[in-house]
Amino acid sequence: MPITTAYEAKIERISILDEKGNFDEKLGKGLIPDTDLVKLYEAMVSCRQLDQVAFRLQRSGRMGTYPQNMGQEATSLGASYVLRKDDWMVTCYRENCGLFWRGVPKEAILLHWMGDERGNAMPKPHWVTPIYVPLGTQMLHAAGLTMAARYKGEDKIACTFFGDGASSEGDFHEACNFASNLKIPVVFVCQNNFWAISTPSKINSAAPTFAQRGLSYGMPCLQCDGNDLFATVYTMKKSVEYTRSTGLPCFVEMVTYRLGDHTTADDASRYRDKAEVDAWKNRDPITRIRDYMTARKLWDDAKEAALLTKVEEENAAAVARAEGIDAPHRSDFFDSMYAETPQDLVVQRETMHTHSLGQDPSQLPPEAQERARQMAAEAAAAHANH
Amino acid sequence: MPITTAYEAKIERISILDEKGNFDEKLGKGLIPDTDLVKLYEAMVSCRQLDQVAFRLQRSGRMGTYPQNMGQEATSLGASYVLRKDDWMVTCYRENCGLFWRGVPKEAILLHWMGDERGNAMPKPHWVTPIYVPLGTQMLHAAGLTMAARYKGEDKIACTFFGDGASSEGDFHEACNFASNLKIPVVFVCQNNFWAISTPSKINSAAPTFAQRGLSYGMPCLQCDGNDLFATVYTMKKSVEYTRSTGLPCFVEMVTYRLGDHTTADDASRYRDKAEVDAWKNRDPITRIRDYMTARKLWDDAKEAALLTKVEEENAAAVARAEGIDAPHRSDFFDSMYAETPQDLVVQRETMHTHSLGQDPSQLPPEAQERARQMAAEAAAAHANH
Amino acid sequence: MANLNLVQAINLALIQEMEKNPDIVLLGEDIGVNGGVFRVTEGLQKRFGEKRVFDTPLAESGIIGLSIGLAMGGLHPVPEIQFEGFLGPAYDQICSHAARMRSRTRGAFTVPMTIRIPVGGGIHAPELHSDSPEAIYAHTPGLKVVMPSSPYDAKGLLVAALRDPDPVLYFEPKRIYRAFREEVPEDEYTLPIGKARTVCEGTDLTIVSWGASVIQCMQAIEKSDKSIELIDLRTIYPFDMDAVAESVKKTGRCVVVHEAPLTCGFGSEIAARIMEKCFLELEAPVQRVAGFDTTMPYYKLELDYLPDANRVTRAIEDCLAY
Amino acid sequence: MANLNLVQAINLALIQEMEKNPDIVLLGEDIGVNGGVFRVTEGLQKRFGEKRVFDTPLAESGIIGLSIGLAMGGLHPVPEIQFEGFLGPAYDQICSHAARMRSRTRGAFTVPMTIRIPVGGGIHAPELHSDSPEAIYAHTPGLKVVMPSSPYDAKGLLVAALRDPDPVLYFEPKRIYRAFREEVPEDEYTLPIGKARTVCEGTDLTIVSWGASVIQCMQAIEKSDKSIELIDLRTIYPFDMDAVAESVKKTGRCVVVHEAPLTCGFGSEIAARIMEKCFLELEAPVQRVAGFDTTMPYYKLELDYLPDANRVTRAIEDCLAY
Ligand SMILES: Cc1ncc(C[n+]2csc(CCOP(=O)(O)OP(=O)(O)O)c2C)c(N)n1
Ligand SMILES: Cc1ncc(C[n+]2csc(CCOP(=O)(O)OP(=O)(O)O)c2C)c(N)n1
Ligand SMILES: [Mg+2]
Ligand SMILES: [Mg+2]
Repeated sequence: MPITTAYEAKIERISILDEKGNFDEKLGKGLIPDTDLVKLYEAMVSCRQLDQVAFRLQRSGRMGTYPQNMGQEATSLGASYVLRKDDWMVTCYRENCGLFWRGVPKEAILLHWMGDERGNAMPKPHWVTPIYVPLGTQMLHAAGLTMAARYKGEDKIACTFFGDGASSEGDFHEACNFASNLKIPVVFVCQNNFWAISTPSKINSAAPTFAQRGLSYGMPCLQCDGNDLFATVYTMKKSVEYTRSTGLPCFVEMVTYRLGDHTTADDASRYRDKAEVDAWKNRDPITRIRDYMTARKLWDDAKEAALLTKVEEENAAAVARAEGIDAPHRSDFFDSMYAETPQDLVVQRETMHTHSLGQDPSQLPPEAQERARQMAAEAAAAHANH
Repeated sequence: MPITTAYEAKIERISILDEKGNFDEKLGKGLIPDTDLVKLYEAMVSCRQLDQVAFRLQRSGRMGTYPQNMGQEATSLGASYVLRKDDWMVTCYRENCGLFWRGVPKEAILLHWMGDERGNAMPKPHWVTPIYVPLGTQMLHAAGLTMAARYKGEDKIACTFFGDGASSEGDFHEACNFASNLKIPVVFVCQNNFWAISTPSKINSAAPTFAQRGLSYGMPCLQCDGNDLFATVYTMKKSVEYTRSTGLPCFVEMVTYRLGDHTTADDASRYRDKAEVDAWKNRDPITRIRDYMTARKLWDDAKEAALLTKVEEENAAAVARAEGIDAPHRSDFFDSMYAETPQDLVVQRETMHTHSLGQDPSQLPPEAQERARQMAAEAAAAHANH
Repeated sequence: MANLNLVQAINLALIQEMEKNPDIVLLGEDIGVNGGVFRVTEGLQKRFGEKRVFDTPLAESGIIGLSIGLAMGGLHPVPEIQFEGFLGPAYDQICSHAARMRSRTRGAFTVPMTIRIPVGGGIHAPELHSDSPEAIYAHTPGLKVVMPSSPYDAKGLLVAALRDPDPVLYFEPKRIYRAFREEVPEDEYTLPIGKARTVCEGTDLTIVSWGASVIQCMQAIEKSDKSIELIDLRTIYPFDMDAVAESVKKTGRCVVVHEAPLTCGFGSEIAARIMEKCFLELEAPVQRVAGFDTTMPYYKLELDYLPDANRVTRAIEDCLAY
Repeated sequence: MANLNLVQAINLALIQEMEKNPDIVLLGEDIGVNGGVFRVTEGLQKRFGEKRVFDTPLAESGIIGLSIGLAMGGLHPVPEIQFEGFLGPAYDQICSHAARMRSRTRGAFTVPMTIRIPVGGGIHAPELHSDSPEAIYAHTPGLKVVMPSSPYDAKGLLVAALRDPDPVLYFEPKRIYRAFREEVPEDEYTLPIGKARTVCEGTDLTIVSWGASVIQCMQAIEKSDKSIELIDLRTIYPFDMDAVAESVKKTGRCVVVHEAPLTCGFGSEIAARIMEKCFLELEAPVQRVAGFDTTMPYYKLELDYLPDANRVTRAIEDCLAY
């Protein structure tokens, strides 16, 4: 038999509650209890509202660049809902909804985008890593964190999120390959929102799916409608089950869409058609669940109004907490460089307002030392006013 | 339909002349004309003999570390035979047989391993790149070279070779992804010889094949018996045809085996079983063709003896040419840093034997300048004797 | 002659050189339809077509690796790395390949390529968007490293880079992308790579700087009543040590200013060379005003990290008081 | 007490610390059954099992990225990068992540990790197997960089690294892996990271060096009739400037010796600091004996590239003649 089959593969796509409101009973029935569904819905609404708040903060100069999550809430939320709270969730920067579900404080995320590292000092019990700006790098850390947990006898798994764009980075390949070959239980979730800033997803992959990125490593791969919370939950259940029971990684593509600009620094109208965006607005993960709940009498306008009031208050409080924190002291960035600050850094910190770096102050004549002290005092006063 | 098929794939494996001598007439008939077959055989034997010569050179201190090609001659040779002579062939370091077939002078390869950059100054008409020691990095250059050719209206394609180990590098992923998405006609050939130094190929991929690495990018993928010259030629014909006609990349795995140590610095008996090696010795690409030719009366012992004499002479002549070249002058490495050597480098070159780097010689007292000149003369004399 | 900011000057240089040289191609993340996240390549895809100006997959090693191949194949690629913080993934292709190709092949293959990279702090950007890695590349033989500090220089240096037969890292200080405009000739001109500019002359002290820091130095000089000479290196490698040495031999004192961390920053090389070349003329140790030896902080504290006119002034005083 | 070479001393340190600390795991290319291409990890997989000593796929960024995760997860990984030339692909994970994790999370996550890397030239190796990139990492805040020059130091410094709460690059000069043996105590000892060693005392001139170059310096000193003090830095960052300054204040003259290229090599930082700290005591400019600003040549010419005792001698003479 000179031509034989060396390998065959098939990837399935999961959809349960589609954009027209069709609900697949077979897969969807009992998948999410009604009480949970309401809470999940509320979480999505809250996350969406925070996007708007953040947008306004940025526009009024109270926050730096911010990436909105709008339209993608069901992806990370579905994963977060399915994962155990002590599984690692290792994300990028557009997974707020899933992080908040785990209990990550909103002000932590806000602080990050307000240019304050203290937003990254995530308390460990949430088993999340801080926001990663450099793309594609976090999946390897997810693999390492999980391997460390297994080494210590814990049965944790990890779920790591990354975009269609990020899946082009070499580190993506290395992470999947390490997890597969070293047998590390990680669920890799590619959040395909069709764009990487202005770059359409076909420039990041000409293949029919992103799900097939996992075939390279022999992983089981699934694709799902990422705007369908039921589908993301179903797909994550299957995937988490597989990974927890075998100790092996698997691969998921969630197909979704970024309804907003890439970040507040971006203007998406430069590169994509309104028609495309409008079409996707009709596939919004939030309205889809609201319609479903309304039809099933789980939800009504009064509840919606009450919810909006509540999330506005909650989010305003989170902003207040983020903005209420004392400014970091001006030499704060010296203090977490090493467990023990090297002597040279201590000198740099202590003389940062009085001398130039190479200067050994004791070499200066007394008048110069005095002038240096004066300048430092003036600078401190100026800083206090700025 | 909540569960639909998002993607399906199948990879075929090609084998024509198997290790038992079975020959598939359907695929193999007329594939390689007899006159070519004889020449190809001779090329493999010559390459194998050079391996032995190089090994001895290294052991006697006349050459540095050298990677033998033994057992893998049919992979690059099959590719080289099929490619047009003006297609790019962008290889790693274990593809001598294919390079020599294109006309790359043997002394160029020898010089490289003798620690002499002049071995890399490959004349462009061979459309090959120099040996690449850093793994995984050359595939991107292959893509760029091909894109440049297309930009200039040439219909070249490229074929790039890399090992099972190298396919784990991030750059491998980026090269395949760029070629696929930017539509660059490159045939990617993974030469799976089961080992990356001491690391078995399963640590570099737990998947059933390396061929499926290409599925990630939606490329057509083929696997073949890499020790079967007919199969490598057949597989390359299909692949080159596809790539040249569509302008798109495709992916090939050639399954072969490294019969020797990784390099002359390695001792493979530390990490692999003799039984495994012996089994593969029975699948040797050279004996397979010899047996086939003998059965078909294309070859006999007298021809074999004559060939051995001829290649010994030829290879000895190549060694003589490599060793006969003048030693590079001692400051040779300054001269190809930039098209125009910066002034500071000129000074470094001119004072390399007379002064310390930071020294502005004119600052020194005349006696010191004189002493520096003397020391330089002594050093030059010492060098001449070493 | 037009009144242009730095972004416009670069854009103009690209247009004019691309019109002259059909072998120049631009590639990178979001440089096409979007014109780059800083709009430096705005309008170029429309003007020159998708074959000459194209978006790539999101992978920096890929961008540089592909560009190396393009250059080896006879083109002059101009890859953009979106922010200097994302040079990291491309480090290997730049330093192990682009930088070495000519020398390892003794000239058989060369890599004429201009890598464009926004660099430095001061724009309230997210993490890894505010660094200054020029010393890393200055320490890598085979590369040239350029950093303009004004629109006029930006155009002249970029045109020179686009005609250079070797790989050039062209760092664009994002803090001054739009900070000011100046007259930039429409007509062709180049500024030689490797030559510094004396911004202003003086006799008491020399300041050596490059990129956006030059602006902070000018502010400090304005406030000072001393006679200070300011040298803008323009090129980090090969650097114009003759200009620096000549000035310091005259003034006897020197302050070097840059954003990158102090230790092993390019200021250390300048200081070491000044000692070597001007030992007998030096009246005080060279003072360095640089980023501290810490990670560049997130933006709440970036102004406390970056050298500013105050810190330059302190260094001037320290140096003169010595 | 045993008479060990550098390879054996490292091997011993690994064994002893792994026995004490179950959180230490070793990973890298070919470090398991094969014991590493230099046999540094010989026997360790057999001794500690495949869970603690394992081979990885061939991908350096992956090795470091995985190790970062392991460290964040509470282990102390010891990744090996097979040769310093292959640090390139791992540059981003080292400099953008390992180095920044503690500071960007204000201590919530830390990366206790010891990266072992054979370094430097002189063994007739192929291309990219003979470089000296220590300055690159010294310029990256958040890392520690160590380079022993003898078996005794190797053990003491490695044990310190394995107990350090921050990422340490531990460079192993391959030229002296087996060049000589010395007495290495079986008993536990550490050498503090950040402290230099005065190899020999002298009054005429100070030599500062590290790694394999220390040996060339000792040869030069032996041949010299001057009274020369030799300081082996041992740690490149944080470096022991106090020891250097104290010595140079005494001798008034200094030569720095390293294999890496001159420009922006770590020698430039040492020179700049000496000027800052010892300006009034200096009698001659600090001389640097370093690799030239070229790509490290293939091995036929490597001895012409690398600093040797002759070049050190010339620098001593130049410096004393000044
Ligand atoms: C390594 C790296 N390169 C470039 C960037 C700049 N950048 C930020 S977001 C982005 C696009 C990301 O696209 P994708 O991964 O699809 O995620 P999305 O923003 O769509 O959620 C780019 C190029 C970066 N942050 N990191
Ligand atoms: C980037 C890089 N990492 C590590 C090495 C060291 N090294 C040289 S060959 C080799 C194994 C290569 O295996 P494979 O790619 O399968 O090729 P083979 O030697 O089997 O032909 C390794 C790890 C290298 N040359 N380059
Ligand atoms: Mg995206
Ligand atoms: Mg192999």
